[in-house]
Amino acid sequence: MVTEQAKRDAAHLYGQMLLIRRFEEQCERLYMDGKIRGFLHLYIGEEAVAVGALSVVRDDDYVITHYRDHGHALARGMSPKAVMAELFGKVTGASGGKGGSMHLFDVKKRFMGGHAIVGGHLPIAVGLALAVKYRGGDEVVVCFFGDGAVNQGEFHESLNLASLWNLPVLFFLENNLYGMGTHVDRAHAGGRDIFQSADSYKIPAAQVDGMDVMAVSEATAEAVKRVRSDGGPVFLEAMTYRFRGHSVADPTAYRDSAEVEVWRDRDPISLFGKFALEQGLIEEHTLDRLDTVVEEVVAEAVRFAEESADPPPEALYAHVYS
Amino acid sequence: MVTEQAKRDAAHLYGQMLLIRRFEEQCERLYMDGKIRGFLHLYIGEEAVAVGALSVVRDDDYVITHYRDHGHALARGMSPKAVMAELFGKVTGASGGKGGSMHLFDVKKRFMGGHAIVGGHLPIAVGLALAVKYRGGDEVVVCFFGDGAVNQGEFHESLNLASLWNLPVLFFLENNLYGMGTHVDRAHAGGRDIFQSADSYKIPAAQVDGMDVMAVSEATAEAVKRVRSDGGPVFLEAMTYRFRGHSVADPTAYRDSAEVEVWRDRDPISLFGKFALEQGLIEEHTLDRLDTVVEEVVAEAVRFAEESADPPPEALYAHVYS
Amino acid sequence: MAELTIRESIARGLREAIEGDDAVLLMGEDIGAYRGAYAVTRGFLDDYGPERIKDTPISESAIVGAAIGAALAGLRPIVEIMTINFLLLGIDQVVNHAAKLRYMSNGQMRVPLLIRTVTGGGAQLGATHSQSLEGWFASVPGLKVVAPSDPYDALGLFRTAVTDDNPVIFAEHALLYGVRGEVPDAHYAIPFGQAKIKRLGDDVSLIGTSRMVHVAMDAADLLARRGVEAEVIDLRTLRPLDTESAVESAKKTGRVVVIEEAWRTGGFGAEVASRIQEEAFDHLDGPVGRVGGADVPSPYAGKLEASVIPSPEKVADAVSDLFGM
Amino acid sequence: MAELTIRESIARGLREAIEGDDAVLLMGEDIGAYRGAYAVTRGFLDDYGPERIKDTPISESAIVGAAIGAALAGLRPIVEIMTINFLLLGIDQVVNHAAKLRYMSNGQMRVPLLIRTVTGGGAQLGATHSQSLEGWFASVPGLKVVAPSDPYDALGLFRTAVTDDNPVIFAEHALLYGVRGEVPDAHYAIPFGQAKIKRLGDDVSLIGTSRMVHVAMDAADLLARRGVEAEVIDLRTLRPLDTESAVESAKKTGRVVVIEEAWRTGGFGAEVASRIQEEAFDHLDGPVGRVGGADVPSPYAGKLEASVIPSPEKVADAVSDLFGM
Ligand SMILES: Cc1ncc(C[n+]2csc(CCOP(=O)(O)OP(=O)(O)O)c2C)c(N)n1
Ligand SMILES: Cc1ncc(C[n+]2csc(CCOP(=O)(O)OP(=O)(O)O)c2C)c(N)n1
Ligand SMILES: [Mg+2]
Ligand SMILES: [Mg+2]
Repeated sequence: MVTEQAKRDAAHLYGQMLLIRRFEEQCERLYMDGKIRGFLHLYIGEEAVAVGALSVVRDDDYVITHYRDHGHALARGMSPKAVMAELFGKVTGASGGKGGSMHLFDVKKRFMGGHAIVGGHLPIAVGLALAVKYRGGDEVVVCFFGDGAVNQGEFHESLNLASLWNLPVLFFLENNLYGMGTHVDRAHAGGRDIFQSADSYKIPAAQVDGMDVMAVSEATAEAVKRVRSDGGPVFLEAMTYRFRGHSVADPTAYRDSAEVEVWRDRDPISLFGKFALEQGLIEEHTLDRLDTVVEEVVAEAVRFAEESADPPPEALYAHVYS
Repeated sequence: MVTEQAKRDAAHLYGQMLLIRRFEEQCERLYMDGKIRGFLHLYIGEEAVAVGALSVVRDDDYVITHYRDHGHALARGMSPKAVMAELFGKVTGASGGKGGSMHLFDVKKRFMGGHAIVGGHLPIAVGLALAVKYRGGDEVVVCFFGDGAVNQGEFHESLNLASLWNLPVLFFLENNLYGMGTHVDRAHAGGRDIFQSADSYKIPAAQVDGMDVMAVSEATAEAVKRVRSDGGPVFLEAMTYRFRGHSVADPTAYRDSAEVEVWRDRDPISLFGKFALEQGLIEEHTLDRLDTVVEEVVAEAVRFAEESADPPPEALYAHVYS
Repeated sequence: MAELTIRESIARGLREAIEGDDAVLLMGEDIGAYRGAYAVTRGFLDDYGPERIKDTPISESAIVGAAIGAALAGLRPIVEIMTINFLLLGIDQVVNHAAKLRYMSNGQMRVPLLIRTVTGGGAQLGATHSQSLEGWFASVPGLKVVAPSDPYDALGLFRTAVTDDNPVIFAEHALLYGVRGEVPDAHYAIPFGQAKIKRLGDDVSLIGTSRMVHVAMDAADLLARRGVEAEVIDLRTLRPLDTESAVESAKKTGRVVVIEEAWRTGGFGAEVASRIQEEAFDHLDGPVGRVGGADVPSPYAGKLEASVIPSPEKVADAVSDLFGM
Repeated sequence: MAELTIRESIARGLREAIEGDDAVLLMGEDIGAYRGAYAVTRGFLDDYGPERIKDTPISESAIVGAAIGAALAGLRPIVEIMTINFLLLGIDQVVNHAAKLRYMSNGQMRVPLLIRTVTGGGAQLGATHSQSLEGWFASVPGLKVVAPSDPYDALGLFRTAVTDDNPVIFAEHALLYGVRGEVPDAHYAIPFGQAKIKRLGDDVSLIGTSRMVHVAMDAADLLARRGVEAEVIDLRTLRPLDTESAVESAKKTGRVVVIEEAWRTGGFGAEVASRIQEEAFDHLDGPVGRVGGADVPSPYAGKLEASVIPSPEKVADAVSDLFGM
């Protein structure tokens, strides 16, 4: 029996993934047009991870991530307008145009960034969790990072500290097999099943198919539940893949198209669409409607960004200090 | 049947341990007299580790260690005179008086320091091993460090890199249960059997009784053999204890005397003395002779240090650059 | 009024902060069971317990980073980094995270993080343990940097640091912990960015912070014997920097020597000197002089090390060399 | 004679080094399979193989540390740190190890380590990716710091860097890789510590390195239209620093503006300015001016970011403000 709730959930998951996909496809074009500048790292192919994971966390849980952050920002419910305006460097942007693609923030939504130093936000996540525990709260800190970050010293220091102090962090590894052009097998001595390393910190760990949004959402729900009840850290690794280059400037010469094809065949959006149709969780017309809605939302975001103003000159010296 | 070689070896091990012990007891007094300044970290209690380990490495193997380095320096065969003169800050010192207790070097003996930033020499050890491998040599790099260093990010980065590139390093952990006043249980989430963490880097690892010089020397011989034959890293953990404070300024309020007593009962020098006597590896008169010899060596070192000159003023700007 | 050492005055400030605000917690290596490498937090673990006084592993990056996270979530962490030399292991967190998050988030975030650390040489600890790196932090927008020279200032500035909503580096000189001075019982605080005139004089201005203020005072005594009246200015904070007071003194005396313990080349003293000549050029009788640490890694040997650090004699000599007085 | 970009000239230097000395190997993130974040090492992996061109994990501290170790054992590693911002994660290795080992070992050790890294802003990469931190390294005794502005210098200085037995930071500006210029086919090298006069002029001296030399040249054009003849000095290396050339020019023109991309406060420009006023005071018509980066974390938005970095207009304005010309 398919419940109405299950249908709503499915539509939500599908819609979110599609939003991220279309939003970023649009970003890609806008980058070519010179409307978006700097670095642009697309999440295309990995949508199931952020969407699945963030579908089961509470509004008062903290979310923090690395520089490949559009997916998490949108899945967290940040305004597509504010995100797009940020990418345009406009005053209406999520960070007033001062952060850019890698530095999205929405503190009201407890979306704590967008951090561009690989590994740098892991200790910060631990500190957020320290504050939660110190106050006796039951919020969870969900911290996303990539397989490349695993080899930074701060990964080690952060896992150790979180476990030692029993802090409520969900370390969420997005293992897309590459850090820029470096395959995980050429970067991590422990091999590609990185979740096994959590053991030496006495952190419970699991691995999940990152192309399967339902699997991600279930695994995350379980992990979050465990963090919330035990108070201590949990490690979750989602196996995923980015369909695009590291950034839009990357011609991806380091991987062959056969590998890309294998993963593209597991496109999380079409996989889930097919599954949901089969299971009666979603209907064709809902897919069509979501398509239209998403397209409109993206168009609206672009329009908003286009029409917004540049930050005024006096913004330069604002917020250096409180 | 006790061979002459075994007797010579036993006398060597005993003599070396005793030398370190007496040398440092003298240092302690000289520090109180103001002859030695700065920080002074004594190795007393841990002698079996450096002596056992370095008794089985080759002259062309590299040795590198942390700031608690007198034991390693002497066990490596560095001149007690040069070490003492260094502690006095004299021009005849191992580092011309410019390094001090924490920064002893004897590059001719491939003793690569004496490093005072906790964890900082681990990547350097990896680099020495990289050079060995690059050149196709079969030297081993023996890298000593403490349980406190294990929680530094560089520990993680170094083990990962050494394993990934299959480099000939012996990571030699001196687990004396404390980093300054912090017990390993309050610093390392994985618990005090730290060698188990090597597993997640795919580095073979073992643990040895660090108060038993024979056990250390055997375990090290095996480890070094493995490094030399496989070319890749091995991890060895010696369980040991420092009888003195972290530095001579430390009143050790953080540990109780019962704990200290338990370990003192396992004093590596008396343990080995007793064992060697029982086994006929050593005779009473040899112990007496070693006592006398060591005392004379230490006295000679002090005399040498006392009589040596301060570095001349022009030493200040020497060796900033080549 | 009580006579306190700098160590005691900072301990008092810490106790007030802990007792006055539940959001304050202390983190650092060996601040608890070991009672602090420089004994500042002696007794704290017993008095406030392990939730407030957190001994950490030796993980400078994670310590600073975790404190940033805690600050973002509304706590007011006070971190002790054993010495500023070790802060190099956490400097990415300070510079790329703490200093920038407020700005990059367009004011959504604040990072009320206080990092106490020990600076300076002179104790024969060798090159890796004797640096004065606070000037680097003072060049980073988003940070504030404090370097007090006496117990009164230490406590007054500490109180300001503790309530500041920005990341503050509080640099305590290893050799000054025992310096004694009068500290009022009544509450007071010293705002950042206000230099203090430690001695009035008309002939030459000696400007510094932290231990160099003591060197300047001793140099002033030496100079007085030659009939030269030096004015001594303690900048107290490097960022914000009280350029105005420095410039005012420069205009009055027409002669300035900036003193710093950091390496002379590229030290923050160059910033101070540059600003003074920029703003007081027409009032100067000669160039703004600098006496700084020798441009070498600090040697262990006592006499060598002594020759690295600015001394009253060197300062007095600089005054005669520069201004013929 | 060939026309090369800076990217090409550095690549040539690297190839020469690799081909000329077996002890040279390259290490860094994504220098191999990815062909270099800034494409300097494009083709290297194919040409020299993975033993010479080593892709590393993202572990800046271990990368620098391992290179130090390799250098101690007699190799001549060349490290690429993707940008100078990330070098903060390895700065302890640079400052507390590479820079000090020779000194602390009383000359027993040498660290022939070359660290290439990318500096500067202007590409809208935001606050964490746009810093110019080379000045910090230039303040550390034991290090050398190079910051070239054109292909000729880049190659000439690179050749010197590669044969230097000390740790060298070679700072390549992100926006200069495409700059073209003539590079002789015949071998040449440029010693460290020799500034180059890029333009002769009698009225004012503009002094900088790296991209700021281009800004200075453009400013000189603007000034020329006003009848002001600027001399432009490219310091080329920050350490050793060619104070003499700067001072000589200052003595000639009597007016100086130092230009730097780093934050103005505490930037290395203050050192340059201080030295000039110390040594040329009596020849100066006014204070040594400084135009530096705005004291803010670098914003992403294009126009805001443009207002952070010194521009020819700002330099020309500074000249008129300071010297009324
Ligand atoms: C400290 C640091 N080093 C290097 C970089 C450059 N860099 C940016 S992203 C990246 C790869 C990160 O890979 P991963 O963590 O797997 O994330 P992914 O891009 O795959 O999502 C690198 C090397 C950086 N931003 N920070
Ligand atoms: C990066 C860094 N942080 C802190 C210190 C101060 N410190 C010196 S020794 C030490 C404890 C090290 O403990 P461990 O590694 O177990 O060695 P042990 O003293 O027990 O031999 C600390 C915290 C330092 N020297 N370097
Ligand atoms: Mg990845
Ligand atoms: Mg220990």
